[in-house]
Amino acid sequence: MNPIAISLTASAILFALGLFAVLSRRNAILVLVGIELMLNAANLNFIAFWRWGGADAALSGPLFVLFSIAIAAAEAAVGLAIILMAFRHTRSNDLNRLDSLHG
Amino acid sequence: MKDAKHQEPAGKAGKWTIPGYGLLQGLFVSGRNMVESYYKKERCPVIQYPEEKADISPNFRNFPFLCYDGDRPETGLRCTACGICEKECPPQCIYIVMDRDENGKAKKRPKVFDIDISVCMNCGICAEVCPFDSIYMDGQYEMATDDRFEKLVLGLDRLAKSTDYHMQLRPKEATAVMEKRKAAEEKKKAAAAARAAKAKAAAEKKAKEAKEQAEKNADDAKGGTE
Amino acid sequence: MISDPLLQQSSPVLEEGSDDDQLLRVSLGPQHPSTHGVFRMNVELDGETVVRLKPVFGYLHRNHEKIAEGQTYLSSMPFTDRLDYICPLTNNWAYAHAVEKLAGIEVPERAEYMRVITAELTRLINHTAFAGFFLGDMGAWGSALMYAFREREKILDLFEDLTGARMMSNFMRFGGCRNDLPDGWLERCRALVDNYEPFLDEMEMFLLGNEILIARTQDVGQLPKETLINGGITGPMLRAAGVAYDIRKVDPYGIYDRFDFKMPLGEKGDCYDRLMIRFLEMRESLKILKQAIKDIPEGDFIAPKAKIRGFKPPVGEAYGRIEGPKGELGFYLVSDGTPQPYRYRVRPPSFVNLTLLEEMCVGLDIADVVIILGSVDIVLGEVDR
Amino acid sequence: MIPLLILTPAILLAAIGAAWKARPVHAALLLALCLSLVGCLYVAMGAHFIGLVQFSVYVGAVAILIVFSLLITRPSDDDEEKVRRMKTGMPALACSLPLLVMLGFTMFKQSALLEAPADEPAMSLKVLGEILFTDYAPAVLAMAVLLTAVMIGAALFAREPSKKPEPPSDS
Amino acid sequence: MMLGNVEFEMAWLAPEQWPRLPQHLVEWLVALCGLPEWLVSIAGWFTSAGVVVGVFMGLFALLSLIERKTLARVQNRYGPNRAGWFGILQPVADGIKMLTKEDIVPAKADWLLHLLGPVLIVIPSILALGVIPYGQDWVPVPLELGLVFFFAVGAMTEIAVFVAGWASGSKFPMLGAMRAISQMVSYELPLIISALAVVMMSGTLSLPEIVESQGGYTLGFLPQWNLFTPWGLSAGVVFFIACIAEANRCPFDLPEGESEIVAGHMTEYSGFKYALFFIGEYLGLFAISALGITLFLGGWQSPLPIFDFLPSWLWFFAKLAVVIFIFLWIRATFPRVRIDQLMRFAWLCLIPIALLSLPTAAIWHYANKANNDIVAWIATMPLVLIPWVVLTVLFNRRLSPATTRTYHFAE
Repeated sequence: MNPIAISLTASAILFALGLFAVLSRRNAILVLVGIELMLNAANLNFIAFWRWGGADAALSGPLFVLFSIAIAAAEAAVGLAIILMAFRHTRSNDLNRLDSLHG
Repeated sequence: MKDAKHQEPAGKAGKWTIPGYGLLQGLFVSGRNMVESYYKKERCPVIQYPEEKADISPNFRNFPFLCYDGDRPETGLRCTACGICEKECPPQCIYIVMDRDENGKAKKRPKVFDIDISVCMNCGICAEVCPFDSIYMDGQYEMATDDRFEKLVLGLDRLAKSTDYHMQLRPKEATAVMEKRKAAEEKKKAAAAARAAKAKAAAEKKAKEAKEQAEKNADDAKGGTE
Repeated sequence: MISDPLLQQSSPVLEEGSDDDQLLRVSLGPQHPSTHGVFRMNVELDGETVVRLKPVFGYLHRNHEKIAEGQTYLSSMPFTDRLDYICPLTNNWAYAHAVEKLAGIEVPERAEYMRVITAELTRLINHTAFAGFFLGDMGAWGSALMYAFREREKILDLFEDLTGARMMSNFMRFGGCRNDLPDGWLERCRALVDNYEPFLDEMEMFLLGNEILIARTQDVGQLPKETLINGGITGPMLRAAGVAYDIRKVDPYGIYDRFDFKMPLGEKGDCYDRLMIRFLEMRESLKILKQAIKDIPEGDFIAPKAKIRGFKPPVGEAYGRIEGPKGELGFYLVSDGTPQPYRYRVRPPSFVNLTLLEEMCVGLDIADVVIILGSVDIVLGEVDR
Repeated sequence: MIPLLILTPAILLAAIGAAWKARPVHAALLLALCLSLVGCLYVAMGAHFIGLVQFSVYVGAVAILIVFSLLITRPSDDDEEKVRRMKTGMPALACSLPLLVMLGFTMFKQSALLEAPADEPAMSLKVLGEILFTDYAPAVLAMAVLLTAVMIGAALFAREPSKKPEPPSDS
Repeated sequence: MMLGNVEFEMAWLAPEQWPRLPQHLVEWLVALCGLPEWLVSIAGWFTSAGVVVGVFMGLFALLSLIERKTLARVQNRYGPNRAGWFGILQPVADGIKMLTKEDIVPAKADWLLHLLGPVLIVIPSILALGVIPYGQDWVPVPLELGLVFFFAVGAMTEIAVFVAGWASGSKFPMLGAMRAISQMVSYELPLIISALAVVMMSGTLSLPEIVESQGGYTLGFLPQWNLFTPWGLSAGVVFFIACIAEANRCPFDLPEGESEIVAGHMTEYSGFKYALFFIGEYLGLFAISALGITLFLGGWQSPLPIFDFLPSWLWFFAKLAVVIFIFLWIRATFPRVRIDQLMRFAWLCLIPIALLSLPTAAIWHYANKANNDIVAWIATMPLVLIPWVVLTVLFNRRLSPATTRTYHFAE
């Protein structure tokens, strides 16, 4: 097995784990954990393709990852802020309880 | 109460301050204290205890002791076991048993005189209330031991200290007490002499009366027989 | 949700309300670095903000009042030293003052001056140490405390020479003081008083302009005047809020009406004013001390008729109060003619001043609670008695 | 190759923990571990800068944020989470397993991927910076705007309604 | 297999090379034994790392004593002076005490994380110390991305503090951990932004190159350190304040604010784990001060050209001593700030000033390109002074300084 296959497999499993976490968790913050896992699976692919996918003078792989990381940070910040807002309303961060549009 | 109010600014500087000025002032004070602590005794007044010792004031009081006259505590103890100190002692750390002879008659001498100095709070009230100038406050302070019952409950053997010790410890107080006692002694002696004279006179009188009585009796007897 | 059974048990308030699950219940004390002894506060926090605060007293209860009712009047004197152990001489005076009122004893002139001198020195000790403790509560690493103690030691040296003990002085007697001033004591006292101003200048330079201290203390722990008066608050804490109430002025005892001194008053009554008022009061105390040292007459240090042994006041009751460094310190005595008081009650300023703690703290940070407690200036020996 | 073989199992184990652990704080900490290992993997692959950025952003900011919000919201008990997992776990598994199979299938169908690896490409920081601020300048600008907006927005969202009472007005 | 071959050189004995002497000697000895080349270099790496760790552990022991002595002197005391000559053995005594104390793990604690907390605090500090240029020829790991590495590794400390606080399963540690996280996250920003100004000016992330860019003297005696430029002054002050907060030192020692939350995240620790926190704290202090020296105080550059004959690493450690002394001095003087003030200070005061130092640096750069120092100073000084003017106004408006409150006196 060559390295790219290994990293792609790992990335696929990571993505599936992230999806599993997103679907199975009921705590909103832990859903965010799953989302981070999925994002990282994608990033891992970018780096792996850059590394073993042939010459890439434009460095588009790492740059994409850079932007992706920045967006992930923004997403986490906004997501957590929203979760905190919702938490203040419902006194819980259980997604099942966040089913009505008015607080 | 008049309500004459007037305003007075508390600080010395002008009205506006630059943020950080107060912090720099603080740093200046602490820095000066640090530097001066190296060469000014006043800025480093620490006394490194076991090697150096602070000057203890002669008035310093710690735990009580019992005074005795003469050389031997067995005989010279001033304490009469009256129990006033025992009663007045706020934490009740004094325990006295009067010495009694075979007939149960009080000997005016303590058989047991214990002070539990782990309870004693050094207030000095015992010394103040003692009418016999017997109990005084000691100035010794290095008394730490490892045995609470054997070594911190002082018995007569460790409490009794000579008048010389008292004189050395607090010369002023001891001299005053000495003079007072001497005066009292003399007064007592004089009183005793007076009493002796009086007793003598009384005895003489009694003897005289007895003699007279005897004479009278003899006369009566004489008359009776007649 | 409450995990600590003790917490649950000691403050029933904690159980009410269902949306309080998110509050963090913390027991500050009895073992905590900044509760000035063994004081305890059951605090409910929302984040770091105090929502409720319940003080728990009594960890240092020593049954002082009941013990005093089983003892002679004199025997209680050394126990008063241990009420507010920072300033024993004012405690002595308050008790002696009450007993003198009860028995109608006159105090000789010299003894009054001696009392004023020792009491004002005690005020210096208390306020200086307060500044140190206060900064300690604020997290300064003890420098202010050490400077305060450096000067306090000098006053304690004087006390040791005068009373025989540095802290547990047991000095006042009914009708005067226990002993006369030792030789040269007044000169030493004068030198100390003269050297105290530079120290105060240094302390003020060290503390009062400090921006961090200003930010920490200003607008923290202030209450309306009415609340303070209703709560029975006395002492520097009340004067910091601008209420002119000082027993030395409003109900002069001893010979305080002879001295020229002023009563500093604050504006807002926050922690900063409380600190500042104490600094200003120390300057006033120095003024009193200078006058007293100058004017002290020769004479008896105790009334010649005063009885040490077998003291029995007439039947009656009396409340003697003085302005202690922490506030109004009063002793209430009822005599039934026996050598023991029938009723003996202390009005401790620390305890009364502490009663408004929750009102001062709610809505502020946990860090503010600590400095507010410090600014009240309590001594647990007096709070719990 | 060796770092890859060591790191990928570790990453996957940490990820399994992050997805499975009942205790929320454990899950968050395992996420931090997983992400930092991914960062190590980037460094091992030669993308040093990306690895360090991953480390400081994910471990230093995202994981901390998650952990901090966990602390603030104080999540429900572990038992509750476990009970619910029985209800939601199976459907989740039913969704994610087919995805995994599909991904694997597509991946191994691309036989080109299974060829020998290319040489290690060079990544100089200077070049990266130059490309970032020339070719990708609009993207950088957009990112800057986004991040600023996010910072302000998150601060507004998360702002606590002011609870401190006004200092008593005392005349 | 290639055998190692290292010749002994007399140049190793020059004072400049002393810190690397052990590494050279080990390499030489290993090569003498006829071991392969890769083993020689591994031995060299380990020795080099060992020197750094050894030097800083020694400095840690020394600092723990000097800190107590300095604080004691500020407080008019002597400080520890019983163990050995002038208390020199006090760290040893402390170590023995710490090692022999019982290690208590609370019943509610998560034992694994409880153990990991202190360990995780020490590791990043040691790692961060590896990339600092201590001397002209003494850079343990000359990383191209040194600065990024430093901050990336530093990010681990936050997690470690959280782990320690959370795993204790108690309330004060939890409060301490929350304080620590919010403080460190807030102060990392000004720290990085002010470092960014330096990166901008020297155009590199490599720490040795940053130091070299500060070489040279204006007018032959004024060192061209970053601190002595307008942008460097404002960035340097911000960096210093943020440094204090990152290292959890007074007046920003809220996470362990002992008068409020007992000891913060360390409350439930005892014995050697507790000692590890101190090691981590002091090593972190060294690391962050070393970074500050590297960025703003010219690293190993000597302050005056006539002192160039002294070995460069000596200058570095002299500067370290001065910076650490200032830390101690501040600790002995200031009270602690409150958490909301701390956050407000970071977000409303430090970050704007740090951000302002970036345009200042840019202006300085272009003005200096025109080779006109005076114009550069005139152009940049307003930008440096504006924050202080604004601060003065705000401070005097918001709070009444000691000088403006009025107190009445009643007769």
